[in-house]
Amino acid sequence: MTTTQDLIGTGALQPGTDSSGKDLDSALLRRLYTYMLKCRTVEDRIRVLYRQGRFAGNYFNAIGQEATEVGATIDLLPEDTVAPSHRNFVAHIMKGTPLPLMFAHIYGRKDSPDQGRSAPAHCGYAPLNIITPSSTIAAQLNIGTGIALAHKMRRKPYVVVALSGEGSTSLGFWHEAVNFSAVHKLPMIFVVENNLYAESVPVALQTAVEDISVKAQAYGIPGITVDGNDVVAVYTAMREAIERARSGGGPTLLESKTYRWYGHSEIDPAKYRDSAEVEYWKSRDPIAAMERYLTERDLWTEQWKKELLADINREIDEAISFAERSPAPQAEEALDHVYSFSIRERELERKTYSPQYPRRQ
Amino acid sequence: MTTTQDLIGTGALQPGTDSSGKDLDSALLRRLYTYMLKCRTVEDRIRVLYRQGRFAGNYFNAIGQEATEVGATIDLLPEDTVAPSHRNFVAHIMKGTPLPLMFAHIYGRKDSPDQGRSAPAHCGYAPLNIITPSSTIAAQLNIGTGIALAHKMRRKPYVVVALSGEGSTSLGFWHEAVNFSAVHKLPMIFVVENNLYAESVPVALQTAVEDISVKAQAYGIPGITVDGNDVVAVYTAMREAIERARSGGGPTLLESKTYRWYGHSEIDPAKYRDSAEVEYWKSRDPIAAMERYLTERDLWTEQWKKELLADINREIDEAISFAERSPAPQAEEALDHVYSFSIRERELERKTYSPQYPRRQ
Amino acid sequence: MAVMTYIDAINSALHEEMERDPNVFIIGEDVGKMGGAFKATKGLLEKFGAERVIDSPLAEGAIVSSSIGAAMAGMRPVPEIQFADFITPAMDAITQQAAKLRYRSAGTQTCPITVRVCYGGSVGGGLSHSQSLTSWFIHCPGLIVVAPSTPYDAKGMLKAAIRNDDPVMFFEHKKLYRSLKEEVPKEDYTVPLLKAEVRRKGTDLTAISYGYTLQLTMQAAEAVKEKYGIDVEVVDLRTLAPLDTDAFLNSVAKTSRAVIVHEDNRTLGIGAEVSAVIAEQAFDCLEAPILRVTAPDVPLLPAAAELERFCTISVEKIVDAFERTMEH
Amino acid sequence: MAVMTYIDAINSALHEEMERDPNVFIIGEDVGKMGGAFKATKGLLEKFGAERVIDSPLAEGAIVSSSIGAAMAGMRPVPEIQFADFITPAMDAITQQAAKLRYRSAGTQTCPITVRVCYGGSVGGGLSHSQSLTSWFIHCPGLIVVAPSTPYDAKGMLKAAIRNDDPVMFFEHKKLYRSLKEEVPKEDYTVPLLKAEVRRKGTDLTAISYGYTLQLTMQAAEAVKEKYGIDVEVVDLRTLAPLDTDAFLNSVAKTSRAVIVHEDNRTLGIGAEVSAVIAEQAFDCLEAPILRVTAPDVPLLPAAAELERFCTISVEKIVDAFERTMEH
Ligand SMILES: Cc1ncc(C[n+]2csc(CCOP(=O)(O)OP(=O)(O)O)c2C)c(N)n1
Ligand SMILES: Cc1ncc(C[n+]2csc(CCOP(=O)(O)OP(=O)(O)O)c2C)c(N)n1
Ligand SMILES: [Mg+2]
Ligand SMILES: [Mg+2]
Repeated sequence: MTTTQDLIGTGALQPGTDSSGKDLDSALLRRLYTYMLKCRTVEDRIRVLYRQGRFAGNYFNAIGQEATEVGATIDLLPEDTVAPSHRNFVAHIMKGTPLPLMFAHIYGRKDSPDQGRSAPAHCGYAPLNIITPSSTIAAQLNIGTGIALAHKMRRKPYVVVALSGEGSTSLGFWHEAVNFSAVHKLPMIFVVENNLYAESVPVALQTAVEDISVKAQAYGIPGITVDGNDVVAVYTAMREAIERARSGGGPTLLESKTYRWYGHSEIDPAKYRDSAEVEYWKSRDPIAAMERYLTERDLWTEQWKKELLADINREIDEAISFAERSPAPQAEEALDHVYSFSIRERELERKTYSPQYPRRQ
Repeated sequence: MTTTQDLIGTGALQPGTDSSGKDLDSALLRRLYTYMLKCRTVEDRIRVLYRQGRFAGNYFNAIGQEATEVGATIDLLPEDTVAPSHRNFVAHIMKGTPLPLMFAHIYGRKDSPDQGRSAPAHCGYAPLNIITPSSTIAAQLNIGTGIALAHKMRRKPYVVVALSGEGSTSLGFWHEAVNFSAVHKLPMIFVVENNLYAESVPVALQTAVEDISVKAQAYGIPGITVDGNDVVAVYTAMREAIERARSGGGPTLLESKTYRWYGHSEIDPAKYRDSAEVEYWKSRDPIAAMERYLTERDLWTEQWKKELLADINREIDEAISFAERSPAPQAEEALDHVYSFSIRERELERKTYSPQYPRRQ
Repeated sequence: MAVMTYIDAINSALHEEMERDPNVFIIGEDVGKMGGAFKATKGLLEKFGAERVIDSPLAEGAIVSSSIGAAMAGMRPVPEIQFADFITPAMDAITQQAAKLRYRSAGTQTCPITVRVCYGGSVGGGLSHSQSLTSWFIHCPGLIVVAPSTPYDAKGMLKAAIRNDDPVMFFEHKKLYRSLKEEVPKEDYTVPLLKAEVRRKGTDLTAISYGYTLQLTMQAAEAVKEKYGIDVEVVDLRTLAPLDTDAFLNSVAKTSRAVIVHEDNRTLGIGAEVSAVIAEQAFDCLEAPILRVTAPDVPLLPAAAELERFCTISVEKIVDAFERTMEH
Repeated sequence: MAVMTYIDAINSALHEEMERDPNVFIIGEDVGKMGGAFKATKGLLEKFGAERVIDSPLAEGAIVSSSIGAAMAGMRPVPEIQFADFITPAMDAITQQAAKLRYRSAGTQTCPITVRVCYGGSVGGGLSHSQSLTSWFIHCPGLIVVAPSTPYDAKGMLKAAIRNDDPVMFFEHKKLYRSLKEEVPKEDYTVPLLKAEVRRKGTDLTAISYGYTLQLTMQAAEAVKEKYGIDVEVVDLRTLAPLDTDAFLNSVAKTSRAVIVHEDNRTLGIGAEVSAVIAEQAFDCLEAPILRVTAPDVPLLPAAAELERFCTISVEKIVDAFERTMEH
C-alpha cells in the first residue's frame, strides 16, 4: 500500500517508479511554482512584521514546507473543506481567501474573518470552507471527518483535506478520526506533514515506525509517503487521493516528508536541531528544486521570478496597509458570538433584588 | 508480522504452521483445561446468583472466551501486572486472588479488596498486582503502560498483560497506550479479545480491517492473531510475547478471536445477534475442544472432570458462604479513602461562624 | 394527550424531529440495532435507516466531533453519550471545539448539535455509571446545559434543543427514565430552553433543584407542609447554563430563604453558582444561610447499597435542610 | 536565601526533588532537550538523563496515565501539561483514574503524581493559551488542586506535592513565571498543601484570590487603603481543593464583607464555591453582598488586545468591587 515518490529529484528519497506526475501541463507546473513562491514570500513578510512588533501573539510558519502546503491544497473546489493545523495559515492562499483579510487576521483586527478572536496562525474562512481551528492538535481532523460525513450523507462530491504534523499522530484524536473515516469510507485526505519534529521532539520519540504512512494499514486505507519537498510528487499523490475520495473510494493517508527551516514558532530558536541537519534540508529547498525542474523544461527564468515577486510583494503591501487601517475590535465585542443570542445584557446589567416582603423575626 | 495459529483444531481458523505449542507437557495441558473449567463454573454460578437477586449491580461474563482468559493470564509472576477490562473478572482465578475475596467483591462486602466500592465486575487486587479497573474502556491499558514504564526504569523483569475487547481499539486511549509502549519498548502484552461485538456493535463498524493484529504495524511492534478458543494457541503465543517483553524486546499485540456466548452483561438479551451465529460458536466451545484434544492424548476422562467440578463447586460454595457472612460496609465508610488523609471531620462537622466584631452601621 | 414515561418522551421527540427535518441524525454507541442502552433510540434504525442512525465506533471523541463537523455542514446531529461517566474522551470536542467554534469564528461557523447524555445515580450503578459531571460543561461558556426533570419537559426541551442553533448538552437522568409518567401532548410543542420553572408556589422558603432530585424536593415540600405548615416554593432550574437567575432570585426575594438540592458533589456543583448569585444579587432579601443539600465530596457513587445511600439525596435530608433554614 | 523568579523556583524544586529521590521523574512534551516550553525543566535532562526526563509523544492522555501506572509501581512522576488548554486528552486519566484509584481500591492502590499545568491569561495567548480550567478538577474529589501565587510557595508547595501521597494538580500561572521575584531559602523546605495564607492583615473587608490575580488584589488593597483608608484583609487560597475554608471564614467573621477575585469565568469558577461556603457557614457575619470579580462568561481569552483587556482582571475592577462592598 505504501509507495514513495520522487518526481522532480530533490534527492530526498529513492527515485520512485511512479510516473503519473509526468503528464502535468506547463501551466499547472508554473502555477505550482507560483504558489510556492507566494507562500514563502507571505511568510517571510509575516516573520518580519513579527520581529518589528507589528502584531502580537505568535506565528507558526511553514517555510521549507511549501511543496506540501501547495500540493495538498491547490485546485480544491470552494465547497471542499480544508481542516488546517497551526502551521497551515498559507493554505488560505491556495483556497483563495483574500490576502487583505488574512493580514487583518494576523493583526487581530475587525476585518479578520473572526474579528480579532483567534491567535494569528489560527484562521478560518467560512465562505471557502476553511475550518477555524483551535490549537488542540488533531482536533481539526475530527471536525473535518464530520464534514465529510455530511457530504456522504447528502451525496455531495466534496472532499475534506485535513492537515496535521507527524506529532499529531500520537494523539488519540488522530486515531479516532482516521478510524472513523475508514469505517465509513468518508471523502477525506489526511495529509501528515512529517517535518521530523513536533516542537523539539524528534519523530523517533513519537512513533517506532519509519514511515507514518504505514499507519494506514491499521485502518485498512491506502497509505502513501511522498517527498514533501517535491511539489509535483505531492500534487500527483493528492490528485489521486482526491479523486478516490470524490468518487466514494474513501480516505487516504498521505505522508509528506519535509522539514521546517525555522523554529516551531517565532519565539523558538530551535536549538534542539543541529545546523548540519538544517543546512542539508535547506539545500533541498522545494522552491529551488522546482526552479531547476522548470528550467529544464524551459518554463522558468530569473526575469519571470522577479515579475512574480514584484506582483506578490505589491499584493502583500496592499494587504498590510488594509490590515493596518482596519479598526481594532471594540472592547465589548468580547461578549458577542458566545451563543446565537446576545449575552451583553446579562453580563453588563446585573440586577439587584430587594426584599418585597416584610422581614420576619 | 501477523500469523494465525490453530493448534488444537477448534476449526476456527486455517490450521497454522507454527508448532511451538506441541512441546507443552501433560501437566500444563491439564492445568490449562482445569482453569478453563474453573472459570466457566465460577461464572455460571455468578450468573445464577445474579438471577437470584443475591447481588446488585451488573456483571459481564466471559463464558465462551475461557481459552483466552486462561491462556493470557496463567503462569504470570505475582509481580507481573494484569490490567483487566470489565470482562476479565476471572483473571483473578489465574492470578491467584482467593476465591472468597472475589465473591465478597461480587457481593459488595467489607471483605472485598475494595470494601464494596467498585461494581461487581470491576475488581482489583493489590497483593497480586491486578489493577482495580474503572469502566472507561481501555483506560487500564494506559495505566498498565505506566507500570511497565516503571519496571523498565527499575530494570525489573516484570511484564504487564493488558486485556481489552476489539471495541476498545477504536478509542484514542488504546492508540496512545500502544504507541507509547512501542516507542519506549515497554514490557507489555496487549491482548485484544475480539469477540466480534462491542455491546451490540459488530466489529465491522469498529474498524475496516479484518484482523485487529494488523494494527500492530502502525506501531512497529509484532502483531499476532490466534484462535481465541484454542487455549494451547493462546498460551503459546502469550509465552512468546511474555518472553519477548521480559527480555526487553518490547510490546506485542495479540488478537484472540473468540465469542461471548451470552449478552454483553446480565441484563442484555443480545437480540442483535442471530442464533445461528451463536450456535456456531457454541459448537466451538473452547472447553469441549480441549477435552477432545486431551482425550486424544489420554489426558482426560469424564471421571476426572467430575472430580474437578466437585472440587471447584466446593470451593465456590465456601467462597459464597464467606461472602454472605462478610459484613456490609458501614455507611460513613463512604467518606474514607478519598485522600491519604481523612475527610470525615470536614464532611460531617461543618462549623458555623458568628460575628466576632461589632456590626457597623 | 398521551401518558408517557421520560424515556418514551425522549424517544418520541427523536422520532418526530427526524421526521420533521431530514438533517437530523443520530450517532452513538448501540443506538442502532439495539436502540440504545436505555432504548431511547428504539425504532429509529428501522424507520430511518443506518445512514441516519449510526452505530458508531467506541469513541466518544469521534461521536461528538464528527457531529460538530456534520453540523457545520448543515446537518442537525443528535449524538448520544451512553453514560456521562464516559464523556471524558469527548472533553476536547465539547469544550474546546463545540463550545468555542461560534466564538472563535465570530459567528461564521457554528455547530448546532444536541449531545444527549445519560447521567445520575441512585440506581446502583457504582462508580462508573452514576456520575453527573454537568459542572464541567456549566463552567464552559458557549454550551447550553439542559437537564429536564419531567417527561413533558424532556420532550419539549429536546425538540427545542435540536432546533436551537447552539451546542446543547442534554442531560437525561437515568433514574427518571422509567420512574415517572405524565401526560404529554400529541401535537408538536417545544419548551423554551432558557427558562426555569416554578413547580410549586410557596412563601416561606425557596427550594431550587433539577432532575431526579427535583422530584425528591417536591416530596420534601409536601412533607414540611404537612408537618409544620411550611410553604416551600420549588424552582426547577431545567437549564443549568446559562442560568435563569431571575427565576430563583424573584422567588428568594419573596421568601428570604434558599435551599439548593442536587445529587452532584458539593464543591462546585451547580448549587455553588446558584448560592453565589443569590448572595451577590439578593443579599438584602436573605434572612438565613443558603443551604446546600448535596452529595459529599467523594467519588460518586460507591457500589454497595449502604455506601450509595449515604451519598445520595433523600427526602429526609431535604426536609432536614428545610427545617434548619426555617429555624434560623 | 536567593532571589528567584517563579519559574526558577519551580525549576529548582524539580532539581532538588530529583536529587533527593531517585523515584522522581519528569514526563511531558518538550521537557527534555528543550527544557520545557517555559524552561521549567531546564537542565534536568543533562543532569538526570533521558530515562528520568522523558520527552513524551504528543499525547497528554499517555503522559498522565503512564504517570499513574508508574506511581502505582512506586515511582513519583511529575508529568507536565504544556498548557492547561491542552489538558482535555488527559481528562479521563486525571478525573476517572488518578482521582478515583485510591477510592475504588479502598486505599490499596494509589497514585502519587504531581501534574504540573501551565495556565492563565493576560499574556496575549489567545483562545488556546490562556485558559484556567481549574474548576474541572476542583469539582473532582480525590484530587488536590494547588495554585501558588509566589516563588516561595511555588517551590515549597511543589516539593510538598511531590512528596504527598495523593494526585496533585499543580497549576502554575504563566504570567507569574517571570514577572515576580522573591527571596527563597537555599535550604530544603516545604509549604503545607492544605492551608490558605493571609497575605495582608485588614479589618474592613476580606478579599480572596490566588495566582496572578492575588498580586492584583494586593495592589488594589493598597490602593483603597491610600484612597479611603479601607483596610482589606487579603487571603491567598493557595490550594483550591480541598479548600481551607477556615482561613477565609475566620477572616469574614472578622470583616463581615467578602470579595472574591479570579480570572476564570464567573460561572462555577472557584469564587462560586467560596461564596457558597461563606453564605452557608458565615451568614450571620455578613453585612454586604459577596461580590465576585471574574472574567465574563465568554471563551477565554480572545486574542486582540482590546478584547483580552475587557475579559481580564485589573486593579481598577477590583477597587471598584471593594468600593461597592464598602458602600453597601
Ligand atoms: C493537544 C495538544 N497538546 C500540545 C499542544 C502544543 N503544541 C502545539 S504544536 C505542537 C507540536 C506539533 O507537532 P506536529 O504535529 O509535528 O506539527 P508541526 O508543528 O511540526 O507542524 C505542540 C506540542 C497542542 N497544541 N495541543
Ligand atoms: C469510554 C467508554 N465508552 C463506553 C463504555 C460503555 N461500554 C462498556 S463495555 C462496551 C463495549 C466494549 O466492547 P469490547 O471492547 O469489544 O469488549 P467486550 O465487551 O466485547 O468484551 C461499552 C460500549 C465504556 N465503558 N467506556
Ligand atoms: Mg512536525
Ligand atoms: Mg468485543
